[in-house]
Amino acid sequence: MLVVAIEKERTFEKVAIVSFLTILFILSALLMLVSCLALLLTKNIMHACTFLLAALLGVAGLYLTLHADTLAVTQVLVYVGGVVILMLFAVVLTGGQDQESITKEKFPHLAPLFGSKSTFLKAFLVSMIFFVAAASLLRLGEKEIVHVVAVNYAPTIQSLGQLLMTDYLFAFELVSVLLLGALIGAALIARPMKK
Amino acid sequence: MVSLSSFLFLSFVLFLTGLMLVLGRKSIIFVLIGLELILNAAALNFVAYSRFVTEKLDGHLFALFIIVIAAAEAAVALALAIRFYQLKETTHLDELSELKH
Amino acid sequence: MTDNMPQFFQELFHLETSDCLTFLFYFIGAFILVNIASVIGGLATYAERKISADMQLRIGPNRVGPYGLLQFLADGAKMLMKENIMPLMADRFLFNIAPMLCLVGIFATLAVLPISGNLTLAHLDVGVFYVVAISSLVGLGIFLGGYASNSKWSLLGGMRGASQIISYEIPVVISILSIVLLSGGTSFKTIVHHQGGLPHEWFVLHNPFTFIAFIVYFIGSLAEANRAPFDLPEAESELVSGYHTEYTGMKFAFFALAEYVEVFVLCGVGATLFLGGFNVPFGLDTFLSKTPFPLLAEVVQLGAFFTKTFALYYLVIVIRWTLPRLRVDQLMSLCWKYLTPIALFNLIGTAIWMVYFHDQSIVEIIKAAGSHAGGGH
Amino acid sequence: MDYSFWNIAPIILFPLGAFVINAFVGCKLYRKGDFISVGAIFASFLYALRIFKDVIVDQHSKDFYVHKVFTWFDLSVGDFPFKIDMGFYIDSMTATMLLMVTGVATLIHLFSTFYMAGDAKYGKFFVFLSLFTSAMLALVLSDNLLSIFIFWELMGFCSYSLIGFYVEKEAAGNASIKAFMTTRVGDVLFLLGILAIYNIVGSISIVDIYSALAMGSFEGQSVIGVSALTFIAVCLFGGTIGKSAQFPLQVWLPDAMMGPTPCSALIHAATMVAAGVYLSLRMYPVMVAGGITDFIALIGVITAFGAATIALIQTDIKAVLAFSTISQLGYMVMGIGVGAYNPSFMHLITHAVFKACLFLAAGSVIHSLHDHHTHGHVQEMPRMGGLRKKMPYTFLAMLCCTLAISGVPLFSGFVSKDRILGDALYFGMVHPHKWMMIVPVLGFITAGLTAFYMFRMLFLTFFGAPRDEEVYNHCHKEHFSFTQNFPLLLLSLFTLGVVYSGSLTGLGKINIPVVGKEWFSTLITMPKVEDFTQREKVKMMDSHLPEKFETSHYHVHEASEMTHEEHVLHKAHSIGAITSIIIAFLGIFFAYLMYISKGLNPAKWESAFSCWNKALKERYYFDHFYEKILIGKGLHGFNNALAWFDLNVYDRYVIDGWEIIAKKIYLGLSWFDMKIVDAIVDLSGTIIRFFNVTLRTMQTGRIQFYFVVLFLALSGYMLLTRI
Repeated sequence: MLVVAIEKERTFEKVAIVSFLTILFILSALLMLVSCLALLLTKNIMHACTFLLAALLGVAGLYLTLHADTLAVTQVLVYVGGVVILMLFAVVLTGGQDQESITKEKFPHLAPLFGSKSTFLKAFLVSMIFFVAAASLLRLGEKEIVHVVAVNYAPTIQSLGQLLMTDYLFAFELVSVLLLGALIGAALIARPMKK
Repeated sequence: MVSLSSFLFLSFVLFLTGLMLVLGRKSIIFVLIGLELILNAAALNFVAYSRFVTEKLDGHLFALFIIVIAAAEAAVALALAIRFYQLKETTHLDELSELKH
Repeated sequence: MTDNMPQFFQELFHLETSDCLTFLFYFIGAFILVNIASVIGGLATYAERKISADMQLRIGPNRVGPYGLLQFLADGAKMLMKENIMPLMADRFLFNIAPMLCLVGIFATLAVLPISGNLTLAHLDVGVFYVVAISSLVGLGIFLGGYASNSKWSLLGGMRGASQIISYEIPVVISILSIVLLSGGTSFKTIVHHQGGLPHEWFVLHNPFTFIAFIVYFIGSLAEANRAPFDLPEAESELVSGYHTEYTGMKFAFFALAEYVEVFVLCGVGATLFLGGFNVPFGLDTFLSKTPFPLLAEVVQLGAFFTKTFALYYLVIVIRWTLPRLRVDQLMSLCWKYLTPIALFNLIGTAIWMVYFHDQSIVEIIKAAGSHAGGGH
Repeated sequence: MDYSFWNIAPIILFPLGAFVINAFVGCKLYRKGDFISVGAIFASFLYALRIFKDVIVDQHSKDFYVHKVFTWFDLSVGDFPFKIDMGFYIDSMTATMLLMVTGVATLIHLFSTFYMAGDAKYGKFFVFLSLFTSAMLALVLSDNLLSIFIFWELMGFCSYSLIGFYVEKEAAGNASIKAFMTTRVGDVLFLLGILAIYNIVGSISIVDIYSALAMGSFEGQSVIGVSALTFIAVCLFGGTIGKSAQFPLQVWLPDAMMGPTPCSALIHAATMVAAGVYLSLRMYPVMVAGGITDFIALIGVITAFGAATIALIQTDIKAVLAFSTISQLGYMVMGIGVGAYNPSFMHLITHAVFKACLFLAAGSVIHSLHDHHTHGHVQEMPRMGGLRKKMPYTFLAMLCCTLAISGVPLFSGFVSKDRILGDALYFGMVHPHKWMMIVPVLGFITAGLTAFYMFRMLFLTFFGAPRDEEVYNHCHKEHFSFTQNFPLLLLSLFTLGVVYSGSLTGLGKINIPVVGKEWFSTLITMPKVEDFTQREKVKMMDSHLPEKFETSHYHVHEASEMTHEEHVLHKAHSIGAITSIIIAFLGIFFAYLMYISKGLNPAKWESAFSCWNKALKERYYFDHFYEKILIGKGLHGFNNALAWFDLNVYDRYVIDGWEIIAKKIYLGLSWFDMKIVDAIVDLSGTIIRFFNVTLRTMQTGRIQFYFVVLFLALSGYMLLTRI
């Protein structure tokens, strides 16, 4: 895991920062892509969860390149600390990981799309081509010839906190209520059945 | 150079894998993993645009909310999965067809 | 003005900062810190065995090296030579990754540990937040370790360990939050600056709520490190050392090392948050930094930090050999029924205290009242 | 005196209050509440006296008038004015009328306490009497035609109910209906007149009508082809004909005698019938502008002469008086016709007084004569005779009044009748049509006839030997009783001419200083229309507004040299006076001859003019004509025609025809419903079944399939919107 030093007041020369970031970008992107691919190919759920973990850490890295340090840390805290472990617990509680293979397909000819590994690869490649075509068709590229400006790395936690407390206060309160609901709901649903 | 379109590409990949998982896999946990990926793809987009286009922190905030809500959603979904397993002894999605006509 | 270790070195060697050079300095800085931490981890094992022996009126390791100091190296060597056995049906990929995750989770937090004013590797603005986040990886590692070794005991151990770590993370985070509330920022630098050198200026004695926060933090961190009263995952009697039963050799060493370094890190964070971190009493460090040898200030700060951390470490070790182990349900009820509510009220308490007493500590209030009473001006 | 609401209104409100009290609690009161009615009318008499003193004696200006108004209802919407004001209008004529009506009514109330003493429905009588008096006073006081019409109708009702007082007598019932119906014909015309006026003038207040006349807003207007003014004048005069029993509609008055005598005295002699003449007097300028004065004169003289002739052969004492009333009313109308405005009004007042006295006297005579067999009162003159000794006071009153009515000098009758005849003569001489001389000629002949039949009645009842011994003996000697004789004597006191003319002979020859100059003739003159243009109405309630009354000086050109007309007028009057005196005495002498000295034998005369006599008995076959022809043939026929039309034409074609049409419509509708609507309903059924089958298969029940569909839809949408 690369440790990147993000200075609070001082800004490195543009060159240094940019190169750091590119390195970080490449590494995290690579991590994410590989884990996505692994996810698509793996059959074992536990592996899938770990790959998910890796993918999410990759995304956290990407957030860092986008100067969203708070977001990266939250991502790690929430996903790694919470969701993935939850998934693992869920996997263990729902009888391990040997369910995958059997497909009760009524339409055999559709099976490839929904079943075997090879179709996935084909599908993945097709989608890549599709994306390139769509992007060029929709001229996604030109629209934002955005110059990469060396934005000073202002720490975001301070302003995020202020934003949360002023403009997005309502959303903040709403989310708290939502979390409470989810908390209680999940606990209630997952109670063991009284046989 | 690292530009917006590269980030868009990455989020698209994430989205696509998520979609593949959701549509292709038969186990509930896989579908949920796919779902997490899709949500992350959206959040990544937000932050990318906030960094390259608007230079304001609203994108970050939105991504923050997506992360929080995704966590809540994951919790409830997994609880449902467990209940589904308790009822049907399997996590295979095809079992979930009570709503058939 | 240097701020962290790489810049410190640059100024030391008066080098021009180029891209890969800074990268190099960071690498060197990281390498040094990791080694120091592992040495401390090792010494910790030695210390623990010595202290426990002392408490049980026995001598403890004194064969290897002077007074047994090199015992940990001997252990390490032993670990290296041990054969890496993997259970038959174990999940190879996860089996290998689990110890890695634990180790990474712990050593990643070192980057932010505020050893001294300039020698901290990185003064992250979201420092505290970062520590909590990364340390949650350990829970994941333990669970995967438990699951991957494909045996009932390790699975149970792993699940218990993971659930214990997750649930105790909450009271710890909330108590940290009250400190963050007081200091107004999540970076260690601001927290330390808000505290003074002398004990009464530390946050622990700032107000009753922070004192309770310290206690909750301490208990939580014990549970988080699977230490002493909460060492259920590797409880010898029931689970045959829990999740790392199947691990041998270097993987087991990773787990053990991770555990001891985690305790060190948690004590360090605790010291920084509550006991004033690298603050030196009577402003000695500022005085020294003005003298021709600025390095002395760093040494003094280092000294302050390490003494406080080792004090806490000593306390942890003592507790291990005094308190009996908790049952799982007691463990869980302690967390959810006692620690979390206390931590929550504590948070609200500090907030009210801040509003009502305008962030003054008790001592300041008494002083202000005193001066006020005496014809205050 | 300030003319505030509470100084004028009590005149009407006292009798009205009495009516209300008697109507509801009368029967429980002491003496059935008669004292309330009498007291009420006496109180309003005092008020009237106060007004009379102020208007006539103090103001003494010809043009003084009080006009207080309040808005009764105001429904004017936008520019369409529909506002009716009610109020009081008091000038010298009203003051005198008020005094006369209240005076006569008080005495009649007093007399009726005596006359109706034993009657079963004693209280009820006073109820209607009070109502009637309040209605009459209100009519006199009212300032616009509508309120006059309202109280006109109210009086009609009271006369109907009083005529039909003895309900048990079937003849009385018929008479009351007859009276009500005939007056109603007149009222319809009167209402038409009012509506025409309102349509043109926009208001029906007398002042407004006069000012409209002055401004000439009537010219050019025409109603149903006829010029507006003549139409209105004819209609208003129609009202008078109906009410004052003039020529075509006089049939109801003789039959009205069925009612109790005091009621006849009050209603059918003094007040109600006078109301018609009072209306014409008020509306005199309209009549003149309408140019129907000749027509009025003719109607008046024909009525007078006709009634007088019928009165000759009447045997019932009240019948004689009834016909004499019709004839005197005819005189008044003739007076209006010939332009004798002031004399006709004076004749109205004087006639009211002595006719009321005559009726009361007749009443006391009838009251004292009992018929054992029928237990009723005797009214037939042949059964009377020689009552002079038995009833000296009644005889005295009867004598004065008979002298007054027959136009003997020194009496009020002569003063007023002579002036009318003088003006009639002048009218005859001056009038372009020579044949109009018939009016004064008939007038003088009627004067003679009047004298003859009045004295015939006098001699038959009081002189000669008593023809019916039994009745005569039973009639007990009359001793002076306050309720019976005092009213009679007081009224007979007022029949003296001096009261009205201020000169002994009534011709202004010998002036009596104490009474002052000719107060009557100077005060009541024809209203000069021009004066009314600028007089505004004064709101009733806000008494702080000073009444506006100009006292324009009536410039009397004193002794300037007489113009030619005045010379002729003076000559006519002197001739008129002499001839009327001669004729009056001639009439008396004939009556004396025929009934006292028996020089002439009435039977012989009857046989001589047998056909004429028969006609007189049948009252010129008017009743016969009305019953048989007008109603029998005309109305019934019309009625039958209408019935036939309704049955055959209307029912057959309109009602039944509609039924056929309805059936046709129904058939068409049912066909439409069958063929088209049902088809549509079935169609929708099939469509739904089609969709059901195709869409059902979509629900495979597999979540991923739904995801795929969802995703494809979304991406498709995104692509479509972007391109």
